[in-house]
Amino acid sequence: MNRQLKFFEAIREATDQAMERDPAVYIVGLGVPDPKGIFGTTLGLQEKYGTTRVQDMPLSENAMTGVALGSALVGMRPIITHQRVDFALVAMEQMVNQAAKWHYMFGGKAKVPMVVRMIIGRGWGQGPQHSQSLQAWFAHIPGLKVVMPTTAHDAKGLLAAAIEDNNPVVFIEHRWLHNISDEVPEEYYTVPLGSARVMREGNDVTIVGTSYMALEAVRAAERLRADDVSAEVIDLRTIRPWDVETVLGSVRKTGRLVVTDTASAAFGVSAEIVATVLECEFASMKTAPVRIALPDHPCPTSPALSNHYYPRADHIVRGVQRMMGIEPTTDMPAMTPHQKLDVPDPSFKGPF
Amino acid sequence: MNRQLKFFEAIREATDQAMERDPAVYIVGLGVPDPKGIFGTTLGLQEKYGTTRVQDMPLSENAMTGVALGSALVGMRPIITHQRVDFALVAMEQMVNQAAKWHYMFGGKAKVPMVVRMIIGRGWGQGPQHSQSLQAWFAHIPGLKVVMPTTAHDAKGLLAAAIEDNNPVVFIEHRWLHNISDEVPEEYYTVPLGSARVMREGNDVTIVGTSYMALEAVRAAERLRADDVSAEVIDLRTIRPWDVETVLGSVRKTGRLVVTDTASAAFGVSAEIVATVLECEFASMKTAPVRIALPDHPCPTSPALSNHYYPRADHIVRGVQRMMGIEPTTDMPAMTPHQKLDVPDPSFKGPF
Amino acid sequence: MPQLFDSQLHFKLYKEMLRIRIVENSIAEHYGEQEMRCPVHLSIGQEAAEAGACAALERRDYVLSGHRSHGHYLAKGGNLKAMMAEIYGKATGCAGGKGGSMHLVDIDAGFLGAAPIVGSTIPIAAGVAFASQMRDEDRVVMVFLGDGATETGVFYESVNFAALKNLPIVFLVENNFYSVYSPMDVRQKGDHRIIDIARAHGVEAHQADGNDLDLVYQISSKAVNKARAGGGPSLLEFITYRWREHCGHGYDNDIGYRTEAEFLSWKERDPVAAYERKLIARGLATQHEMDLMANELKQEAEEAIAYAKQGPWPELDTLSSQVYAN
Amino acid sequence: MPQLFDSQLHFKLYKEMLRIRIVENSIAEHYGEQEMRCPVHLSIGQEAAEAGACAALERRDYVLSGHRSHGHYLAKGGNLKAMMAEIYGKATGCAGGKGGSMHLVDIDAGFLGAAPIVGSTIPIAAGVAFASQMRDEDRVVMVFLGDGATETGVFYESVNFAALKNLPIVFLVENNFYSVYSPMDVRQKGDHRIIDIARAHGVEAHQADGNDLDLVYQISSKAVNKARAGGGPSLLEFITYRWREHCGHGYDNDIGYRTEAEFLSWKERDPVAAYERKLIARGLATQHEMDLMANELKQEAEEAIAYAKQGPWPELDTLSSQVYAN
Ligand SMILES: Cc1ncc(C[n+]2csc(CCOP(=O)(O)OP(=O)(O)O)c2C)c(N)n1
Ligand SMILES: Cc1ncc(C[n+]2csc(CCOP(=O)(O)OP(=O)(O)O)c2C)c(N)n1
Ligand SMILES: [Mg+2]
Ligand SMILES: [Mg+2]
Repeated sequence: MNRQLKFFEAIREATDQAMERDPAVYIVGLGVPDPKGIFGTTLGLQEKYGTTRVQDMPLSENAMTGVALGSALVGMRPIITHQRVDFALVAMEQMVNQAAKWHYMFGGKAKVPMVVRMIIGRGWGQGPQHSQSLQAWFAHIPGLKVVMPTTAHDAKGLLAAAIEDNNPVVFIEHRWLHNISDEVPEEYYTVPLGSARVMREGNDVTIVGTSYMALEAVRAAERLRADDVSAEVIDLRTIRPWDVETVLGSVRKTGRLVVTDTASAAFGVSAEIVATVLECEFASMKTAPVRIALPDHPCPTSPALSNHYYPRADHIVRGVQRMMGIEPTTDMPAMTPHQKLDVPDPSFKGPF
Repeated sequence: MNRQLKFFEAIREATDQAMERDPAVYIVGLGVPDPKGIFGTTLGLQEKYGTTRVQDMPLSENAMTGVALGSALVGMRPIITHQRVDFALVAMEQMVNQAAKWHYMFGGKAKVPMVVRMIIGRGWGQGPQHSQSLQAWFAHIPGLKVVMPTTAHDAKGLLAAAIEDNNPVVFIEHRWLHNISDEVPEEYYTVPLGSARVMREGNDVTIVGTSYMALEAVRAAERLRADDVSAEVIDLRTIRPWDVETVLGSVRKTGRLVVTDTASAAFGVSAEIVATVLECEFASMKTAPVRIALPDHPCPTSPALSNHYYPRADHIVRGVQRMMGIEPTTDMPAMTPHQKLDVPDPSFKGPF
Repeated sequence: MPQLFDSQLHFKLYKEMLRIRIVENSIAEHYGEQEMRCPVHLSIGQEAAEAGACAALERRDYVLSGHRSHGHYLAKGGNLKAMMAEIYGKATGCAGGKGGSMHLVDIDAGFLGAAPIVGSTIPIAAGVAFASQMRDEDRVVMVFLGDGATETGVFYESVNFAALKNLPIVFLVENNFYSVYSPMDVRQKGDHRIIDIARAHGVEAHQADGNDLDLVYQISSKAVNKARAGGGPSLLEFITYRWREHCGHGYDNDIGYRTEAEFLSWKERDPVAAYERKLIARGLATQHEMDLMANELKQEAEEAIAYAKQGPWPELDTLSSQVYAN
Repeated sequence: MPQLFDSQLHFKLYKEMLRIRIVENSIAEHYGEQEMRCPVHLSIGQEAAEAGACAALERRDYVLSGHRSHGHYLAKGGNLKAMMAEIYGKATGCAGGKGGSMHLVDIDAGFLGAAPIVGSTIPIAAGVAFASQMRDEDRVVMVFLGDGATETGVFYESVNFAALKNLPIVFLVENNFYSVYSPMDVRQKGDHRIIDIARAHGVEAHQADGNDLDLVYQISSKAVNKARAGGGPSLLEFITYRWREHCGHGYDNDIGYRTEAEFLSWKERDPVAAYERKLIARGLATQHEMDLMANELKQEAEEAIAYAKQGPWPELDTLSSQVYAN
């Protein structure tokens, strides 16, 4: 069929189809039914499903997370949305002490099928409080699942799977992916949680990426062909549980590992991937592993600074070159604020 | 002088001396002036410093964290206490979006000298919501510092240093350390944040431990002598910033790394230590690294289960033996609930 | 709702209240054996509020609670043996030993769960009520909380949401004057009344003597009936007193946060003794009948403890199971 | 507090209000150039509440704010050039470019900081007031928040704490009916009034027309004086209206969350025009004087923009500095 859909449309379609299939599914969040519809992902749903199944809410993220949880206990399947990961920080108690633990701590008597959508802001001066990437926090908590789709296809299938799942699933969307298109089947389908996607096969180095950084990894792999390096790119897709087997299998083949993540390297998801691979495949490794992720400080607002805050394909290329003892073929492009690196592509205009 | 002091007394002494030296220091927290005095750590302070500098508070941890922050902005030096890490989950927004970022995001114009004391519960059925160990969360956040003392000596010196520090410092106390004694000088002193302590020197393997697990590591090192293994034990003491140089130096010598932490291994502090060491010292490593930390599920309440939840010296010994290809000399003691492994020593009685 | 001046009802209310007293006393007696290896928060002294409020509910209604939940669990019809076994950490416990005293659950009885992070189950209860409303079910939710819990932000957020949506929920506050050892005056302004705050949100609210079993039952019944009829949420604040230490089985009037005299004045207002006097005065029960019942209940409690003690420990393979639901 | 019916005061108030209008208009005019590369939340339409409230403060007093803070920063005496440079992301900005529009600060002027996580600066402000009280200083703290922020748990927790401690703080609510595009009726029950909730906590509270500059000033002055005299906290709710889109520089009455008619009815209640009519009617200023002032202010705003544009970018080494204070 070759139907192209944008990532945000794929999210909407998955929600729509899930709501159609199961009357227990409902969606609640600040601005869900508003004219912007969470970056377009919820547009039209209230018209179709009414004001009970598609709801706005008070500015009370912690209580509303509890409300979603409570409704899930008795059979509803809530989706709760946060326009920034940062806003969800007020809801950590409900997410971590409660949602993650009710199944275990009641000996299996309770279950909490809920999806918590969170968006990672980036660019256009989102700054220190609108751009955090806290997947490592959620991944550290047994009882939660954590999903970070990269492609529109996976966004649809993973969201459908998250909604079908009988556990609390944190579904993290990177703002710079919302307008990226790819082929998305019209019919309902799921992509199983916990399986990675090999985006590109290769033999010399394994690059594991999360979310938007998986795209930068693909770009890096293309550039590395000039150095005769064949890079395998793995989009992790699910952070918890993550697809250990696919990653280990790749590393057994390549003997080299680069991990690139949208969050800080320090105590982040990339550390866990590196640690697990080195514990399990030390003998296969030809070189030290490399992490390409955010530096260890908050995100500044000025484009002159934030443009240098985010790693890009170049950094990945450099990492691989260093690891393989290759003299850099390309100079890292000097960056100036005039390059407008704080927007993903010309279709994206500030302020949001 | 050889004065012996318990860890909880050392905490109290550091607080007392800091309050005496600096009128800007005050302490607030649920139960701070009550008859139990936060496991004895605040006993007598209100009598000495009055009801303004030693305060109880409403059951409002999020706002009170903001209150501490606000007072710090204008020159106070608050200490806020939480009797469990788990309770502090309601305060993540203030800790992470605010306290950690005000210095950076205002271009250095603001500073937030505050200490947030949190206690990790363990044993006597603390269960899923009273025993979490979330140092990895705080360590992932630039702008915070994270301290986990193991000895009474360090508890005093690190708390004094944390209070002197001009940044938000998360100070995590393990409940099973409160009654452990060692030599503690009477006079005021600080132990610099960011420096590890080599608790035992050795040549064959480096065991890095945090908090209570550093003690288990010392026990393991003693047992390993029977296998002719000389283990170096490093008590990390500060988790952020951590003492990379001391750890790398040790690994350069031993070529082997075990990391043991009080939290889940998955996406935890132990992953960061392993990842950094492998990135920096891949060539020095003789074997794959090993993590000995909590399994990837919540803490159960029944002693029959929780006794098997927590790793102990045996697990560390086993890890080293496996790593070095040594046949186990000792059998892992079979555990039954009757062993009362849910209490640290006979002086410790439930329920708290 | 059964008729109030029906002698059977009186006896039923009395029995529910007495049962909590007797079970809690049994726990207190055995706790020193150090076989119940988890924190327990006894509600001796507060039984009238717990029994009276739950008696207003139907079995299909739901209850959620916090750290001090034994009484709510029992009053809602939770299985006693499963509760004891849970406190003893046994496989036969209501949560398979994973929860302990602070995490009781009995889905069949409509006791959806208790959790000890103060304030946390309040929005969860609102969510259950929200689901009930969305599905047009005929169920009411009651959530128990203490005076301390009314200081948590999530409590206010939940009250606002319940008012906004007109949810079928009753916020049931047992005000026992203390949050652990912290008295009111370090936590709330002198003239602060939680019912005023609820009313300001447009939530009907009443404050009453929580040691008066009939009164608690009457007020709770009205609130429950109103909620069931689509009349929306209520907040009920019952004034009462915890006799034993905050956590554990002993007394702690000697440690300094409250006086022995205060405790004794509340002991004189013992809800159980008061109701016994009332039943006798009104000729609704004889001392003999009440003694018989007490004996029966004591036996039931001791049987539950014996059941708990002899129950098997959870299998080791349950340690890492039930992390995720299928 | 200067005398209210002093013509200089009227003119000062007017100037502060007009200054906000003109600066915000200048930002709106230039925003389309896409050189201010950060979200901006303009407060055009709400200037009377902002100027009138801040005029009640002394310079040594403190203000904190949220995402929509330009007006508060200016009214408290924050440096205009440093604000513009901050919005342009320049090294000369008040936060060295690290903060942007949502993180203004001017310590010297007593504008301690703004942060856009809704509700978050409320307890921080309470903490500043707490410090002021602990040190027996003669300072008052004013924290600005919106109607949406009154739904956050931390707001209630802060009000409770302020009441408990009798803190020298004024909670200043600008109620503009919307939280982004969400109207009141999806967030709060119909008869819900935030002043009732504050009063239930024992906090004096008043609701008034936020577009009436003199009234705002009068009410705010009383609250500030009361706080300074040790009389404790107040909550003031000023009803007003945001003209422009929630975030950004355009108008958004067409997208469907509010009507053009509603907007126009509020535009008729323009606080600036109303005050100009009043000044003229009372003979306190002439049109000519006001025009002169507007021109001056416009020039000042454009100079600030020019200053911001030509300022240097932050040095790259500041990217990773200032993470920790020494
Ligand atoms: C968020 C949180 N903070 C602190 C605690 C510790 N704690 C346990 S019970 C309790 C007191 C609660 O008081 P109240 O709500 O009045 O209930 P009561 O114990 O009087 O029944 C506290 C502070 C907790 N469990 N959760
Ligand atoms: C905790 C949190 N949730 C959501 C948001 C997104 N957000 C930014 S401004 C805003 C609306 C705030 O409304 P109000 O307090 O009335 O202020 P106004 O914008 O009307 O001035 C929201 C929801 C946020 N910044 N923080
Ligand atoms: Mg209480
Ligand atoms: Mg508003």
